[in-house]
Amino acid sequence: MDPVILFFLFGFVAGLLGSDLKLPSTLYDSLSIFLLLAIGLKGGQGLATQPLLPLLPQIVAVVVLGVLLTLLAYAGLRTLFHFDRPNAAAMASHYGSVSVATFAVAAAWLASRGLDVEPQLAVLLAVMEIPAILVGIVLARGISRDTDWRSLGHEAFLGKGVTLLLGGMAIGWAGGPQGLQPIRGLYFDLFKPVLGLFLMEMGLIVSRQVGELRRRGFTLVLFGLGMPLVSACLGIGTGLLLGLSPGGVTMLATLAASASYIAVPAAMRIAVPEANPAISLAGSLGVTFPFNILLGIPLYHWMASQWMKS
Amino acid sequence: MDPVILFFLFGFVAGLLGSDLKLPSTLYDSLSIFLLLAIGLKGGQGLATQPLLPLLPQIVAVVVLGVLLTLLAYAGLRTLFHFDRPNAAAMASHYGSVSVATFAVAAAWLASRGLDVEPQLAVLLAVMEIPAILVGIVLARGISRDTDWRSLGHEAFLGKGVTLLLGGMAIGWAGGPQGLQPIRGLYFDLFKPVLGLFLMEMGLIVSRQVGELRRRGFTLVLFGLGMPLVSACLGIGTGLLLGLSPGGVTMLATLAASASYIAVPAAMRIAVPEANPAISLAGSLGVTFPFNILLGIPLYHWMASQWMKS
Amino acid sequence: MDPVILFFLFGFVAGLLGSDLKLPSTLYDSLSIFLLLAIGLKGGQGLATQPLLPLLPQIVAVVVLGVLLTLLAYAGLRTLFHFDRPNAAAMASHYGSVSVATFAVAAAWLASRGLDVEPQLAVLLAVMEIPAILVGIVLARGISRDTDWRSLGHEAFLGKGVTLLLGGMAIGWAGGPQGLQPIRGLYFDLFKPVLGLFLMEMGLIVSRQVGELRRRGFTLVLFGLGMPLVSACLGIGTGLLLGLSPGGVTMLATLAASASYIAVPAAMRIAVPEANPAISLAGSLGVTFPFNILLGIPLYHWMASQWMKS
Amino acid sequence: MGMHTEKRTLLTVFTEASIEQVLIRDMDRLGIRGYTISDARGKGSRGVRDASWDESRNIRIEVICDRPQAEMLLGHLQTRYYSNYAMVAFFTDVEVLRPDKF
Amino acid sequence: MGMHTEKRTLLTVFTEASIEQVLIRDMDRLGIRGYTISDARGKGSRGVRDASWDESRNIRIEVICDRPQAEMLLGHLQTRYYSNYAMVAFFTDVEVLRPDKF
Amino acid sequence: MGMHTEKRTLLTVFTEASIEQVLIRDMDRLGIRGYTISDARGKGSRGVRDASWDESRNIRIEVICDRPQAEMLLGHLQTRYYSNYAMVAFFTDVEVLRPDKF
Ligand SMILES: Nc1ncnc2c1ncn2[C@@H]1O[C@H](COP(=O)(O)O)[C@@H](O)[C@H]1O
Ligand SMILES: Nc1ncnc2c1ncn2[C@@H]1O[C@H](COP(=O)(O)O)[C@@H](O)[C@H]1O
Ligand SMILES: Nc1ncnc2c1ncn2[C@@H]1O[C@H](COP(=O)(O)O)[C@@H](O)[C@H]1O
Ligand code: NA
Ligand code: NA
Ligand code: NA
Repeated sequence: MDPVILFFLFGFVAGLLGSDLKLPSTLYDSLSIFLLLAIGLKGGQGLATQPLLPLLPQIVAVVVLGVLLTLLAYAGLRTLFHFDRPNAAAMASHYGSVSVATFAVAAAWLASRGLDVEPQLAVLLAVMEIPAILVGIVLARGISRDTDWRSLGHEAFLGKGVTLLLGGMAIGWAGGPQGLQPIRGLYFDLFKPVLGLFLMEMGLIVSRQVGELRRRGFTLVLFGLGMPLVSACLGIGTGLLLGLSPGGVTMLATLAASASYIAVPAAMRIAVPEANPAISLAGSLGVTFPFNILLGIPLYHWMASQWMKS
Repeated sequence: MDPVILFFLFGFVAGLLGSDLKLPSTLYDSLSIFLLLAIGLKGGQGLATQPLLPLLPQIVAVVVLGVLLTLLAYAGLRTLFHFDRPNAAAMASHYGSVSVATFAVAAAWLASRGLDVEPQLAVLLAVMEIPAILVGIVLARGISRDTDWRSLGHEAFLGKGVTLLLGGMAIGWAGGPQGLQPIRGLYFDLFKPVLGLFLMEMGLIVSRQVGELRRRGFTLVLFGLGMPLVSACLGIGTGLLLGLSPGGVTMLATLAASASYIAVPAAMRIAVPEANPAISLAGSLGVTFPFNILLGIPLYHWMASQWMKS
Repeated sequence: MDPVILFFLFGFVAGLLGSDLKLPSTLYDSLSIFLLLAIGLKGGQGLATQPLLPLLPQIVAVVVLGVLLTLLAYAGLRTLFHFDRPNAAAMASHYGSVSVATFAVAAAWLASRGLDVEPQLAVLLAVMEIPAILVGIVLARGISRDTDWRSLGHEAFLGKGVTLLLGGMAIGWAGGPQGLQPIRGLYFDLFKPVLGLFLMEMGLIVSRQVGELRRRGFTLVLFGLGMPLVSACLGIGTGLLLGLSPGGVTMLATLAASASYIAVPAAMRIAVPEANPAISLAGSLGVTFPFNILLGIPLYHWMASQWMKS
Repeated sequence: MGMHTEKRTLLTVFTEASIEQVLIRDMDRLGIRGYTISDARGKGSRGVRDASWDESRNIRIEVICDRPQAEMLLGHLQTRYYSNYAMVAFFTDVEVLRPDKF
Repeated sequence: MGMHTEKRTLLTVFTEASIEQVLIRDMDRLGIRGYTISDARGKGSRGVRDASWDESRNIRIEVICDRPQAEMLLGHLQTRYYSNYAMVAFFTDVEVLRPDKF
Repeated sequence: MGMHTEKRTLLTVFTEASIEQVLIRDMDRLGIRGYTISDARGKGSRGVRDASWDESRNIRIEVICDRPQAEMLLGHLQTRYYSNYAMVAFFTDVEVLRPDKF
């Protein structure tokens, strides 16, 4: 098993056993800044060696995908799981968006199998963070007058995550593979061990979701496992439509299947206050995130390969 | 002189001169998390290549050693140094336990001399943190009804230090030398420079003990130098009995001679509130730690070699 | 363009756009500790291979240079820009002192062009932090009785920056190139990527100066661009007088042209409370720092080459 | 006889860190001239908030002003935030030296 | 006439960070329904505690409740912790809006 | 009847972190026996101080003592620091248990 997954499991078990282990919150913040920058840099340096124009249709495609996933999740939560409107909207928003940690694990998984991923997947990662937030808000409250669109737009486009991804990409693109040479030692070579440390803390955080899960268990587990499977299929479909490589299709499936646990919760807490944040987090962090990194990624890769063969 | 020792001396001198230098406490915490994980990983990857059963008698032996050292220190403090019961118990507990920073310096010292250490020494390090705490509490208050054993057991077994050591070891063991390859760049290659930074802060902390030392000087210095010498002899004896390599014997002697300054103070502050924490820390940090890393380690190695020859 | 400059520009633009991006303040502190130590280590290891005596006249020369620059800046601010006495003194003190980040960027710039810099420039960097502070205080309040010289001396000589530079140098000098081998991986090889992260935060901080700049604009911009040009000439002159190499002359010019934004503001806030800190920071951070790292360094190098040829 | 001071009201609010920016904007809009914010953790009717990660961080907001303004601000918080966010607020009587500032 | 508020007591405790978990357990056991904790440093009869490392960190604990409960909690702290730990505690009168919460 | 407590004054100061050491030295010199300090951010007449870097960090200082000493300390702060530093200070009445400590 990949050592970064072992770090996750270790954090999870330590959390369940009630260990005092705890990363300083500043360290966690710093690690996530590093990972976002590194992903951006890697994507950007790849983009530097190819024309940018073909990116446009891909961006449009994943925006549509993000909107679709959010609507689908909302419909499912309302009709099959009888969620009330605000909670369904908030939860749907999480599943329509993406998880950077899941992206990072998939990148490590694909790399260790020698599977290339198109550099623009990092762009698509950044793009896919956003539409679900806006759709989620509209679902929760309709298009009302007193929605503070300015601050929501700010939250969506200038949030820390998107800024760092895009900034890293800009630096990587401007520097190119040659220019980044002197900084590879940190941002590329140490990516995996840093990801391990980050996942250890993720394991601790996930372990804290178990209580909530026990309370609402069945519903959340069912949705948290079912939704990513549906999303992955749509992701694979989109990837094939865009003519991505096997690695690229797997990655897009993983992105579609992943659920946000940083940007979206922060935005929903402000925009849809009536939604209980504990529910969406228990789903996205407590079920979907571990499922994706432990079983989902290999599964999506297998599904992608099957489809590509046929 | 090893550069990590130079970092320690620099921090110590800067502290004595009253410099404003101060590591952010979060950085200090982060560095110690890193060191504990790295020590665990290294030990675990070593264990992956050998059978685990022979470990059992070694674990039993060091538990006995830890109990013995605590009792010995207690007896000495009560009879020779006329400490009162709580302070003697608390102090004894520090000296019966171990110091991770001292272990790290010894590991660096032995490695730079090409001396191998059995990987299980990292296991023994984790094991030896615990018995002294429990013995110290019993010494302080007998086995009374209102001791909160649950929270003490928690403190002892699920404290941050032990969790990280054992977790790192589990990851290292599950991954093996091959699996850890992609994360070596951080946890193995950068161990020494990170240890340097950590020791710089240790130097600053040690310099703050000087005031307390001046107040109680003689007693603390005498005990802080004498006890590790006694402990090292018992450590060497145990090491020979267990048939360890020269590096392993030196390391076990160093462990025995080292005194805790993280896990034990935290546990004693809660379990033996009447003990003055300033006294034990001045001894373990102000005298024993610098003695061990500057002179003790080479001395114990020399003693071990002499004994092994004869 | 050097990737570290790209990091700076990214931070600056993100700040201007009002992004939520923000480095945890502990991370910023940690990065600056790392950079100061690394600069010191590098300088110190260089000094280990040469006699120390010739350093003395160089130290005296840069002390004189620092005093001169402060007086010159003060005279200019009083007569040409009509600053009141405390503000002129505080501002002059910033420009008579030096900026470590600018030094680091210049070091990276020169290294990537294969230009050697004498190791003692790190010593001169530490030395030049100090005289401007003392001169600034005397300019602001004359030599009065109630100046708390003790705490100012402390601030100047035992401040975090100077301590780390000198400490790093001592370690580097004692260890020598050979002894530092095991810690190169962090302090030397990762210097540039860490500098990038640091400059990203600098960009964010600089972007916050824009408001103040807009308010007092013209004056500050004029002085913030003019003063470094004058200082660089004096720096080049001093460098030639001391017989430094082309790299060394460029570096000394850069040091002279750079303005402090850490040590001096802290000292001035206490010693010259009537001065408005926003003004000096807007000048040194908002104008001079970006000018130096974007245009100044290449310009000073070109000027130095011209002069050395003639 | 002592210093001349005047009475003001200190409004203290314990709430979720996630709405810090929103509350700052509200206070600016409501004409609050000064406030102080610090980090906290705690427990209340909405469970334990132990600051172990972003979602469970608390803040403490303190505003010194005259009583009517304090009541106005608290009224606003009550209508907008009390039902959906972890939030506790209370008044304390304090004495200030430069009453024109508050 | 203003808002309708009720009087409660705020108990503030400055003490060593090392016993945070112990005190939380005590408060839970004593039926305290809410508290807020933040980090601090300081000086008192037990010397300077400058938060430079774990052993010298302080915390501030704040509990709003009715007077009898505040006195009960302080009484407990006094018997259990006053003699062996750096600890200072005091009461302040405060006004709350939702008295049933405290 | 309740616990026996005595009245004291709590002086709270919000000010710039850059003068923490200076103020500590002042308090020591003025015979203040105890104080507590914590980190803060805020806004006041000198603008927003958001703790985003050293220059914009605030602190909160709290001192419990008798009224005359509190007024003496505040008087000192007023003459020395009020005009040049971001600073706000106020008194609160508090009740303490061990009056000899303060
Ligand atoms: N009785 C109390 N005393 C002090 N702080 C409280 C109290 N109740 C709640 N808090 C704080 O206010 C936050 C929100 O409270 P609640 O809305 O009751 O969950 C908690 O996380 C605590 O930090
Ligand atoms: N007079 C005081 N005013 C404010 N805080 C105090 C005072 N005395 C003590 N403290 C705080 O309470 C802690 C413990 O006090 P002590 O038990 O007196 O050492 C100190 O570290 C300070 O943080
Ligand atoms: N009305 C107020 N209520 C609470 N805190 C305030 C108030 N005014 C100012 N402050 C705090 O005191 C600091 C200095 O205030 P000032 O000197 O007015 O800039 C600010 O940065 C705030 O942290
Ligand atoms: Na998704
Ligand atoms: Na020991
Ligand atoms: Na200069």
